[in-house]
Amino acid sequence: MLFDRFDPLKGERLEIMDKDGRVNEELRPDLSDERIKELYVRMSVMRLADRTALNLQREGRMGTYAPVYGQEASQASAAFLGKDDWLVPSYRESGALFMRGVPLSGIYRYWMGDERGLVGIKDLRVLPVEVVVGSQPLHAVGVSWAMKLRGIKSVAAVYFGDGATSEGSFHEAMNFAGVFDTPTVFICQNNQFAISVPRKVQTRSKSIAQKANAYGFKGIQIYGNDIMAVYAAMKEATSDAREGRGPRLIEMLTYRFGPHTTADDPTKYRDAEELEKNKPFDPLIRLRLYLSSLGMWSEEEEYEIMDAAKAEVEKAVAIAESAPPPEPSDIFHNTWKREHPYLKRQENEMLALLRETEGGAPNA
Amino acid sequence: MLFDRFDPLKGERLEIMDKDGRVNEELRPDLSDERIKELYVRMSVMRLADRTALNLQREGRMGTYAPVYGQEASQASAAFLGKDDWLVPSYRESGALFMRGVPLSGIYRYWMGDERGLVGIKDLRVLPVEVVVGSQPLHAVGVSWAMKLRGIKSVAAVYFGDGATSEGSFHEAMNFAGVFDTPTVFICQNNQFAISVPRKVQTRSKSIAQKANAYGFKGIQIYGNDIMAVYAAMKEATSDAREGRGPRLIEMLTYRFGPHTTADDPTKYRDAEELEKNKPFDPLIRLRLYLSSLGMWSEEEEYEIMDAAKAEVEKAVAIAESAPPPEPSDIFHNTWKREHPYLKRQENEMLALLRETEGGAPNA
Amino acid sequence: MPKLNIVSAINLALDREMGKNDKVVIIGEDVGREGGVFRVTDGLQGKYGPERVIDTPLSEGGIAGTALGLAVGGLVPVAEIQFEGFMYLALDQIANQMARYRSRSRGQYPINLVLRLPWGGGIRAPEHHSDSPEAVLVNTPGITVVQPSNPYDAKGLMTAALRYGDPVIYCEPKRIYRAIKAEVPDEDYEVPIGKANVVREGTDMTIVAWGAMMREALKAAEELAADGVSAEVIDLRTISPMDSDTIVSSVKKTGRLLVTHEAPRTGGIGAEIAARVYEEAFTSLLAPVERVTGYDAVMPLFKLEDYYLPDAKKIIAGARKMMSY
Amino acid sequence: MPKLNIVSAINLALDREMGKNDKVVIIGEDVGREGGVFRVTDGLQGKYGPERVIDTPLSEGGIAGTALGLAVGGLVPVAEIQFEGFMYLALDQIANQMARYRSRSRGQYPINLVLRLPWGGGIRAPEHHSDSPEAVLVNTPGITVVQPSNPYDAKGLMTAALRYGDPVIYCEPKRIYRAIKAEVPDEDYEVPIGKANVVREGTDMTIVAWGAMMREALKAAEELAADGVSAEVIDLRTISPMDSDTIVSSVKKTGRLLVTHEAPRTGGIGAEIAARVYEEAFTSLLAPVERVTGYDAVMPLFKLEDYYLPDAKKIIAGARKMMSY
Ligand SMILES: Cc1ncc(C[n+]2csc(CCOP(=O)(O)OP(=O)(O)O)c2C)c(N)n1
Ligand SMILES: Cc1ncc(C[n+]2csc(CCOP(=O)(O)OP(=O)(O)O)c2C)c(N)n1
Ligand SMILES: [Mg+2]
Ligand SMILES: [Mg+2]
Repeated sequence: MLFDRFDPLKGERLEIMDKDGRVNEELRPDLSDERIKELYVRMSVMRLADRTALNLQREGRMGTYAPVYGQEASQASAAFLGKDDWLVPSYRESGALFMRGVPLSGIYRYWMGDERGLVGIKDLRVLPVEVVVGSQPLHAVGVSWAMKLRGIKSVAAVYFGDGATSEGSFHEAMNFAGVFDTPTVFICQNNQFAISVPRKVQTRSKSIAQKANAYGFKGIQIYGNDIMAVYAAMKEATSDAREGRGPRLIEMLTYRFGPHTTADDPTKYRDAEELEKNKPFDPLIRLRLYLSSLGMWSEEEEYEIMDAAKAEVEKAVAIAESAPPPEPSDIFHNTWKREHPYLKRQENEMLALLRETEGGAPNA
Repeated sequence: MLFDRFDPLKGERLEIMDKDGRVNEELRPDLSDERIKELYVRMSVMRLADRTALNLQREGRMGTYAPVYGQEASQASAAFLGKDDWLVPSYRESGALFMRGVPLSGIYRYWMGDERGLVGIKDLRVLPVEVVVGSQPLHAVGVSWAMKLRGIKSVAAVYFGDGATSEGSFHEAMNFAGVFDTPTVFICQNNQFAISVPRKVQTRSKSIAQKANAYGFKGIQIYGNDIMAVYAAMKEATSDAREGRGPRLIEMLTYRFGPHTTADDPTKYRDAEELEKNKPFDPLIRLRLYLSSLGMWSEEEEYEIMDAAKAEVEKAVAIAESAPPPEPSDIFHNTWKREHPYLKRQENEMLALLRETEGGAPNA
Repeated sequence: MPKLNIVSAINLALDREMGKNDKVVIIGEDVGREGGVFRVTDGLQGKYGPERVIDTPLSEGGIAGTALGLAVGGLVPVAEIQFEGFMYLALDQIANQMARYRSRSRGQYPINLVLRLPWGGGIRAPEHHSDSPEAVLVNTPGITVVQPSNPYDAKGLMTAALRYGDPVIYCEPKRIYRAIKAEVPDEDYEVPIGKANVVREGTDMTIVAWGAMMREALKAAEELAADGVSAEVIDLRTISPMDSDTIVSSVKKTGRLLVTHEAPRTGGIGAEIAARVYEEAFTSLLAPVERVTGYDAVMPLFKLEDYYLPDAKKIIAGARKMMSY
Repeated sequence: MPKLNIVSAINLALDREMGKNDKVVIIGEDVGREGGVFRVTDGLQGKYGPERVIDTPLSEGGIAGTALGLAVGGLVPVAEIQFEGFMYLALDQIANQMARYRSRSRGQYPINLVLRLPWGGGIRAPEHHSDSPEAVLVNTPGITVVQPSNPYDAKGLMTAALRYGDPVIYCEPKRIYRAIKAEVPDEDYEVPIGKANVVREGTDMTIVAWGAMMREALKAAEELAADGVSAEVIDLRTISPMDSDTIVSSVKKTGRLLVTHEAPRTGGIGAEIAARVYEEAFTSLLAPVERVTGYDAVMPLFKLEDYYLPDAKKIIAGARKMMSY
């Protein structure tokens, strides 16, 4: 009953494994050390994959990309969803998608400007990447409401940032979830920034977790860099929601180490010191310290982990980059189910021009 | 410090004068009995004016109208604003406008389908009637923010219903008010219904007042049919806001005795019993009982009050109905500040047609 | 065959489809116990229960956004926005979400839903209750927009919309909700989405209208006939993607085109129809296309509403202007 | 005279007006310390303080709605919506509120504000960052919409907008934010709102464009000239209410009209311009109006963006088609 015990209105928050890898035994969840090790390895791959995306963008091989650096433990929450649960991401969930099993190559391909990168997500019950801040919580409420109405035990977990909580659509989603008691888990990764705007300018409430109270359900604030807290909160929230005990809000306190996106220069608005002050809270460091205290991690092993990660990531890059580019005609075939004559004429117009000009994309 | 003493999170609410006209002396505000008498008289006129509007609509002399029957004490809150304060109404604030000094004839004229009914409201710092549910709280935040930025001590009081709290724009307004600490007083008249939808379907939170907590400022739930509670809460809220202690939310619990609007048939969704059960809580009855216990009210006096009210209301109807109808050309002169050639051509087109067809409105 | 008005025809379509397909659910403000402020969903909650006909909180964004989610979750939501003027509050969900979900997911998540919106002026209603904001939808690829002008089409278009496989905005001409009664078959039929309907044949000009303006167009055509002018009248029915081919064929025959709609002239659908007809029937046109529309001004409160709205008289004036060009 | 790009020109206009008029305040996401994601408000918070250049919570409705309130309260807000695709979230406040406030209050509450929106495609951005949703605004009486195509106009239109007295949507062609440098006078001047600009004279056809498409139009005109086709190029500048008279005069001279815009063809501004020109220059037209536009499909992610967007090549193809009609 973590949600009752840690009352955000009283300023309480859940932390189980601290930054030095020490565990509060009383709160320790049923997460085996093997599983933790495994999570550490996947989170390490996630970090490398993320850094690689940044580099690809810098080299002009990828478009704008929103890194997850620093938020790996929060993103790993996706690993704690059931097979039948739904994952509803924003643009900053490459790590969550990766943990859910979306191929890295597909994620890359999407950010390389090709919608087809995400083909296959339906089988994983993952919804498409949402770019409009705050619009996807309503989809999560809707899909989980459908599950409830259809008598299917399945939860929708929706990811969004601290900034998203200022949008009207966040409010509407929370309110519908409360009224219809939908099995929705709202996951706010509070990474302290919405681009340049700090958390305290987003809202004057002390926590984001306490906002759940305004909708008649429970919220909890946890340290989102602590994978044990993430696991424990996810477990309780998903089982509460799944069993009809209502929606839940989890505020995961974390910190965005990187830029907002590759298009952003955080030195413009963030002091170097602030960043440095947060670095010791890195979600991977504490895992390393914990595992190493158990003799389950060493510098040498780290090299092996990184080598394997590198191979995995490089392969994904290769797959993504060798995918054939979409046909220009694709523009015309994905908007409507049916063919429409006036659009068909536009397609023919474009194809005729391409033939005339020998196929090159006009501005390419 | 009523806002601290009555904590909506603990289910507390403020009532000072109960339905039998008995006053909790400990909480009695500095409202003289003469002032109360005066308020009683104005609220009686308000009620008659309201019923008259309904009748006018039934006779085809007015358009759709949203009555305030049952909400007279909440509406009278407008009387407790300062001269320099702003009043930001929804469509159900005919009573509040009346208390503010907007001529009844103008209010009627507006609901008779003529925008010019509201000419003059600017001098009273009243904003136009807002029909889109939930859109005006942002205007109130904006105008009070302007006051704050300009260093003017002035509060904006915004009126809306329980249903309005479900709109995203309500959330956005509350959130901006919290972040920028604007001198805004949010007044929710919780009349238990949004057309047919009962309060419990609007939101699952126990009170609306407690929602203020999600935005980092204070809210209070009061009995909105108790003019003393209305006065006390308004006094504290406006002085807090005016003095820079932040925005405030007042939830006024009341009950809509009438239909939603003249277009509505409440028997479709509301039991007669429920209505009957609420009738004893009438805001005027308790005032009558209170004043009569002081010897300040009698049946005979009531006749006098009603005669004067009738004269006042009839005069307003006469003024409204004798106002000349707007010129058809008015359509073209109120949208933009400047004249635009293409619109001018449309005006000429219409005028030519009117001349041809001898002036009758096409469908009139 | 029973004679029904538009309200009852839509109700019947919903009722029949709900009986056939238990995935169909209705959500919106006041749609349940109240049966909708216009009574379009009257009786359906009683028949199908509060789990299939669901009153929601007062939030257009919430209604549209959860409808999308419900569709992703395998249901077929029929969501009501109470008046067209409040569509803007749901427009992110309509234009940025529903319209793009097929494309964004490369077809993995088709969104099969219907968004119902009472539409248009002429009922002496308050501000925002009399608008015709279809232009924004027409410039939004991925959204299908229909509007019936009579009870038969109302049922058939709704039935088709419920099975369409793409999000359909179903605009309901509230001015004629109860004004027309017509025979409406109880059995299953669809009025095809994407097809305009030549309602009256003629040789001198083509009049295109939809929704409540159809009544005015037909009235005008009759008066014109008395004057010896033969007008062909086309009911657009599907506003987007529109069937301009039917219009173009007609104009090739008649040589003149008048389009009428309640929305402001500038940027209205009349412009699009005109542009397409010029593109494809340039040499057939004997006079410029005439647009008989709402004016480029804020729709006034109802004292002036009748002056603002186009009607048969204005159509006739426009028609005469074309004939004497 | 200093040579500035569009970003700096807008910044200069804001700076100068803020210096002159202490009622001008800037609000929006990241407009303060960050100076805007495109740096349009760079340095202004440092100069005028955090009470005049204000970072807001992430809420487009909140920004637009409080901007209206600030205007009622006597300030002149310049509010930024970070990308055009998020305008829908503010559309109730734009179309139902700002556009109608003058009419609703019969002139008692004019709304003097500027809403800035980076506009259009071509920057390889994520979804929703490349759209051109101007059509909805053009069908909304009461809203004034401008879009500069060069640094000089950028400053002059902004200065005019800040003093206009009605709400002005100021669309910023983000593709050419930094692509063009030109001389921009430091002194006070206004580019008149409501006036199109004949940028290049010609005799064979008229090309109408605005914003980033102006560059393509001019490129096309040059290539066409080499081919012996003389194109007159008009920069619309004010999209609503538009100056069709300038276009009509031009077409009366040239006999042909091509309109180009990034938004989808159907229901786009090209249709309106075509409809008006036919209304007023019917007999002058030698060929149907050609629309070179985005397609009626969801704007694809950037791998196909260049195929989707209109450009000089497509304009030339359209022009040739007209010439050989
Ligand atoms: C509705 C909307 N407004 C603005 C933007 C531009 N934008 C993209 S991300 C972002 C900040 C989001 O902050 P937050 O919700 O905290 O998520 P984070 O990026 O920190 O993960 C902004 C303003 C957008 N994508 N959508
Ligand atoms: C945005 C919007 N949606 C729907 C409506 C139609 N409508 C008018 S009043 C109303 C109910 C409002 O309920 P509440 O906020 O409780 O105020 P009340 O009418 O009870 O005073 C509805 C749904 C509207 N005017 N605006
Ligand atoms: Mg954030
Ligand atoms: Mg209510």
